[in-house]
Amino acid sequence: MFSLSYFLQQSMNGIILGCIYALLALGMTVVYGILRLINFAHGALITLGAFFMYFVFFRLGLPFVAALFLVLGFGGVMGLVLDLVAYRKLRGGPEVALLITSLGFYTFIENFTKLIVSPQPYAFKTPEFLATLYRTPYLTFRTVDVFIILSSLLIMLAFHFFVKRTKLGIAMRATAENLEVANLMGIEVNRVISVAFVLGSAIAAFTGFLWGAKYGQISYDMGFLTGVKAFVAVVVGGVGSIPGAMLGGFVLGLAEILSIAFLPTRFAEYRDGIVFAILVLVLLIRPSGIMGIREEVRV
Amino acid sequence: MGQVISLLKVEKVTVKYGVIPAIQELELEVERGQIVALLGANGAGKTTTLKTIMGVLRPARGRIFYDGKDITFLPAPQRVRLGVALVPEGRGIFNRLTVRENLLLGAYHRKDQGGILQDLEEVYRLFPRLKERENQIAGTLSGGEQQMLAIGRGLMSRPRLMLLDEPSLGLAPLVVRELYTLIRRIRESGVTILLVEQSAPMAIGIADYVYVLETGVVKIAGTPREVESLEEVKKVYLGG
Amino acid sequence: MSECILKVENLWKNFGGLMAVSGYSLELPRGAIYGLIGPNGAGKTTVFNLISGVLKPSRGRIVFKGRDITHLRPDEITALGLTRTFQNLRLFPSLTVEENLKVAAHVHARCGFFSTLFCAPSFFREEKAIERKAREMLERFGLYEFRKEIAANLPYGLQRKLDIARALMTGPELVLLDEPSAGMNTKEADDLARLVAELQRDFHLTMIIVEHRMSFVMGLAEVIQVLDYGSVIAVGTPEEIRQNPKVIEAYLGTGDLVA
Amino acid sequence: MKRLALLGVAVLFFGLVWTACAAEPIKVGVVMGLTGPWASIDTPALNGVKLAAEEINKAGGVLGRPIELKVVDTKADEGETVAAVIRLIENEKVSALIGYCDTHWVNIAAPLAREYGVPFITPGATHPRIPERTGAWLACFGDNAQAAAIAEYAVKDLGLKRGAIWVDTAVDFSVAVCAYFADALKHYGGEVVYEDYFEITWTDFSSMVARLKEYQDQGRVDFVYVGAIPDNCGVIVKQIRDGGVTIPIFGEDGFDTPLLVQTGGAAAEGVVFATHMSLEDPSPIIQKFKSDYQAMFGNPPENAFAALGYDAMKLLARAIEIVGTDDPKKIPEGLAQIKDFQGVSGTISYEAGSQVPNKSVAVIEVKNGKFVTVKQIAPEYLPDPKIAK
Amino acid sequence: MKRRIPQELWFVIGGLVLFGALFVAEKTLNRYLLHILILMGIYSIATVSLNLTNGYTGLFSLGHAAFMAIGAYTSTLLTFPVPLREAYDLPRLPWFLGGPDAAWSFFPALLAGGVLASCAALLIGAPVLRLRGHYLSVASLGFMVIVVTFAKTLKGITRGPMGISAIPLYTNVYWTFLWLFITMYVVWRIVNSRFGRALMALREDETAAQVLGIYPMKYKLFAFVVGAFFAGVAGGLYAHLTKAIRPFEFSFTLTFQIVVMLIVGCMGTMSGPVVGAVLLLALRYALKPLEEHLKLYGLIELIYALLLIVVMLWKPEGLVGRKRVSVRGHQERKEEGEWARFSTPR
Repeated sequence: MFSLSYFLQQSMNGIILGCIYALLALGMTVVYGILRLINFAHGALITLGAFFMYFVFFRLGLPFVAALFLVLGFGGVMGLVLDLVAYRKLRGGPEVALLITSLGFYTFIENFTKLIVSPQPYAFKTPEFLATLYRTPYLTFRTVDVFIILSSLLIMLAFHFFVKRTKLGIAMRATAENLEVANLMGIEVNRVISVAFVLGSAIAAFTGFLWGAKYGQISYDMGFLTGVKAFVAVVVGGVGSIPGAMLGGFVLGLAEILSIAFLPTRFAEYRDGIVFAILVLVLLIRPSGIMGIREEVRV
Repeated sequence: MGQVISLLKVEKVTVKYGVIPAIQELELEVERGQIVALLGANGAGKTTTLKTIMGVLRPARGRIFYDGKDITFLPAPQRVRLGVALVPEGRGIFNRLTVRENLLLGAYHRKDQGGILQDLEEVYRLFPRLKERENQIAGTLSGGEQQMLAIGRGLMSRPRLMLLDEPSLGLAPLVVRELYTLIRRIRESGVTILLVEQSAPMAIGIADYVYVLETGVVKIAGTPREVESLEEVKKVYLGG
Repeated sequence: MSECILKVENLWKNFGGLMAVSGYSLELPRGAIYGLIGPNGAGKTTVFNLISGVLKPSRGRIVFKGRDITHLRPDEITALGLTRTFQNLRLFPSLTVEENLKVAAHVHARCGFFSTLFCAPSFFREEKAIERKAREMLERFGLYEFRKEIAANLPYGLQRKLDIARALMTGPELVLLDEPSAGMNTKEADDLARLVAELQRDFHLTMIIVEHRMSFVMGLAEVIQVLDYGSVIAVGTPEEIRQNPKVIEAYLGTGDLVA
Repeated sequence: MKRLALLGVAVLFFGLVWTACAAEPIKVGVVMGLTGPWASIDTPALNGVKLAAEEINKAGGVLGRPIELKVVDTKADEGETVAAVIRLIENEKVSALIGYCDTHWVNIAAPLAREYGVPFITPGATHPRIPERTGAWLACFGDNAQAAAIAEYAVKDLGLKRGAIWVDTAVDFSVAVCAYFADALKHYGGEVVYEDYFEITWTDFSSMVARLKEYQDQGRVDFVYVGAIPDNCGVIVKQIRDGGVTIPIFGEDGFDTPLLVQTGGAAAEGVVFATHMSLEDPSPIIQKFKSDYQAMFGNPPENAFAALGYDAMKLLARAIEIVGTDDPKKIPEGLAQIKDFQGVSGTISYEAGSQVPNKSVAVIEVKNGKFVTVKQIAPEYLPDPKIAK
Repeated sequence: MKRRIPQELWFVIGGLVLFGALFVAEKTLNRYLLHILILMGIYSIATVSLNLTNGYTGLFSLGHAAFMAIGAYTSTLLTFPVPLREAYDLPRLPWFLGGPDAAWSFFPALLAGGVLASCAALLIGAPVLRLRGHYLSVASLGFMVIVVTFAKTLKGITRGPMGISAIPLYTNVYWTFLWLFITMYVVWRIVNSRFGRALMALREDETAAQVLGIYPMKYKLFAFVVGAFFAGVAGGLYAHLTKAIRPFEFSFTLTFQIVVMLIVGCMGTMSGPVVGAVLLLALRYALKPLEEHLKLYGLIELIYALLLIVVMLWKPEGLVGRKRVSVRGHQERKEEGEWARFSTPR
């Protein structure tokens, strides 16, 4: 019944969705790894990024590349602001306070967007050069699909390189593993954390653009469920592990799409259920996630 | 000037955990180019002393001078910049990072790429086994190798004063001996060392000056010759 | 010869590849105080963790009062009458001193959920009994005036005492004391040693004490085991131990290595 | 802490005083989801209500009394909805309620109103079983009518027989309209090839599109019928076309939103959907409505729901005039007597015992980004309301 | 800290005063205010019961809405009027629940909802409660989504995502506050007995609690199950107040709202959760006219969020809190540190 092209097409759909989750998960896992903070506000950044892109690119008509860099910068600044305004002050306080604050930020940003911009969704045109439709015997896709996959891969590679090779990246991993000793090494831990926020948020804002370009509509509440699922991806992949976050993102994206594609249609309603069932299963079988480092052993 | 200022001077420092003083009115001095040993049983306050010198703990009273400069309230990263390095107890290496990355982190505050690479080579020369395991995840090293890595990492910051917290903990005697040879060599390269140890004779054998702590107070202080009569030290350790 | 209350046979434990305890054995007569000493990282606390069930041994057998407890949970072991204290003081920091003690009376409380809910007479009776017992303990340890205090606010020495008192609230026959005098000054430690001796007599306790402060353990223990690298390197009376060259070497190292 | 509590009490008290001013006019409560997924149809509907009230007041009001609207945004939240209805009835003492263009919210709000004996008129909620379940009155046709109209158009006019149906399982009206559509399609000799399901919360429809494309490439389906709410229809249409699907897309009145063309863009071209009326109709009543609306709100009516809101308000006014009182208990008698009411959205009469007017359906096609009426259909076959959940 | 006898008396007096006040309120307030009052009561039940796990036991569960959903659906299905069942395509009750022509009365239906929620807690508690810290939170969140998914997909019973409306209005101030009273009484009883002491001991230090004879799993499960029972009851009350439920209602928003109320109030205290619930709801409904007046829809949530951030920055332990309640104790961190030391060789 299912042809090869169907399978390929659905896999690509899964991978594209996975890219979006993975990009978000990237920022979340770094922050969680260091601060143990489930940063709900991260989801709000894709909303902000998408709307920002809408305004600078479509309304102000800036050139695409300039707009893109502006969005990245904007996301970074937002991340920095969140960190400086609240998270930094709460470090060392109760963890729930941190969690609730991030939830508060999410709510704030969502409703701010709703009030200032619009309670209704905005149409987000795919930029002309990304809208071309290609039909091949096996796949039907648009340039934007390729763009999403390529840019995601690029970002992931760049991020991987950053974390593996650069001084700051190594410091980031060190801070995630042992904050106190990192401090002893002369690493300004606060700065490293800020950098983590900035990078993650910039990527999230960029993801907002990808989202808009792919689906064509952006709204003030688009970030929440996506953010939560991205965090699920973080946990599934293994907390604090960057390849894990990517893997988790792809696992979720593929699980969502393929479950709809190959189960009878009436199972479509299980879409979110499946995502979270995977989460619970992974947690029960391998609490530290697929690629996580076991840290649950106690003495 | 007349009198030479010692590299490190701890003046009447008291550190408390909550209300409990861990060290009391501690006086300590480390001259340039020396190895100073800080001995004592568990809970005597040795690690607390090191952490206070490093700036991880804040003294409730007293002052700390480094190179004549008051550093009592300087945060740890800035002390690293001044040339203080702590090799923490239990090594505190980053298990998930590679050996090389661990070492590079030691030189985190330094900007001179060339110098860093040179020092890296220097550390590898000092610890050839680290060179072999350069790209291995540090968590997979043996205990002795990890200790070497921790010390190597400390050296990478090009310290003038190195604080070693129980480097021999959990290591086989043979490895410990190797380690001590290295410590001596490090001193010869011009680094001043404050060494915290349980293993008294070894430390005394290597040190230029010895302090023995008991419950946060200096019980004995003197040159190795002066404290050579192990009996007194033994008393501190094994009880009267 | 009195009966053997605890028998540990050939206990092994490794973490990853590191052997923390290798082939530890012990026969502990009822009513005795044994000391367990050794340099840092020798595996003393691990032995306690194994006996009290917090960790499961890789190999070996633990028999308490004739019953194999190797695979029991810590709470089951406690219910049988074996409990312990902790080296790094694990009080319930935000509970009051009294509550800390009452928690420990849990093992012997029998009152069910519904009789608790409906204030059955048995509930009050039991609460009264617990209260009485806690009060007795508070007075004994000189903690009575601090009973409403949050445990974390207690002076350190008293926290140590509270830890021991709390262990005694479970009504044990065998208590494992993990560095009871750590962080105390000499006088406090001496007082504590006296108190421990008294308690042992009054409550008919058997004890194993892990200590670094030699004066403390040497004064109390009849027999001392010395652990190094996870295995027993010497057993004997305090005097024998003090003279044992192996022990001295373990503690002080051999000076000739470097010189 | 105490100060904070005091502050809370003060704010609460202040808020209550604010709401509790009373006046002479006939009060009408309006509950709408002005924020949330239904905003793009509820907002025009509210504007329609406002326009009608304004007109009535300018003409001297009803029974000589002006109409005062009490508008509450219920944010697509069940708790807010319930609280709003209770507040409007209890605090504001409204004579009647007008609200929502979606069945789910009517299903929540109207039973409450019924309990208080306050009539509830919905401008645009189309589930024909609403009266049975909630006692509310519809100003619009039932879903069975619009579904049948599209089925008739597809089979009879276009000759397309094999359809796929996309159902939003989380939305009452979508489930209903799709069930009616399946029934009507069979009635006209068509065939439902398969049904696919999604939920209001989705944004990614790629897997469903791929499935549709597979069916299309195998030549097994002729068209797809999508039961989507306004927020989703543009996204869906765009993704269907982006996925290389070329077969016709049919929709229901949820498609009657500017978002369809805004989001859908070129993909929206040729989409055919059923709605309550055609705004291009040259009839004077509609043209006047359009210019009045433009004058009041600065833009032409966004969609048919504006007209429905207008009609709902006018219906209510007419009913009050008929019974001669604004007593909520009496108003339904007036509504029941309405016959041949000339509304902007068509002629409305409530047949005996029915609270769903019998109206014709406008079939609209998107051409060059404009909604163009292709046909006005009074369906000859009406699926039984009972077949829908 | 707490003395028993006066507190019991206080409870009785408090109850009497409460019901006296309720009587007056019921007679004088209009239904809108009563509605808000009842909502405050219901949310208080939810927060007080959540406090049992999140506050006293230190298990930071995010699955509370799921238990409310179970309670809401159970009691709704049991009490739904027989004549309306057909209009809503709801099944009639099977013989063992009273047969096709039966509809339960309110109280037993609420109880049944609570019991079923407890059963669910028992079922999922065993695996989920083995997890720690954030893992537990996330897993319980996953459980919540799964329950919502079932509520959506078991269409024959729940009418699926469309939800059920026209539920009979049974909830009134008396029922609500009776249940709130019962909830608080039970929690208070638990807290001041060996059960509560065991729970708090687990929160403070699980290992220490265990060597003092407390089996962690048993008591964690106990807290979870009791909490779930009252959440189920709260769900039932809620369903019979709003007269309409659907699966999405019992999802992220509700779960987080309850958690926020609890934390803003203060975890691990008797009054904290009630203060949190009452204050935040009062704020919400007090701001409503302002929002409508300014036509700035979303303003309430905006102010709400701002306040939340401010409260967390200013008093992270909650409004009525004095001491810090550690959810993830520093002890645990210490252990991880210790483990890191051992985990080296391979």
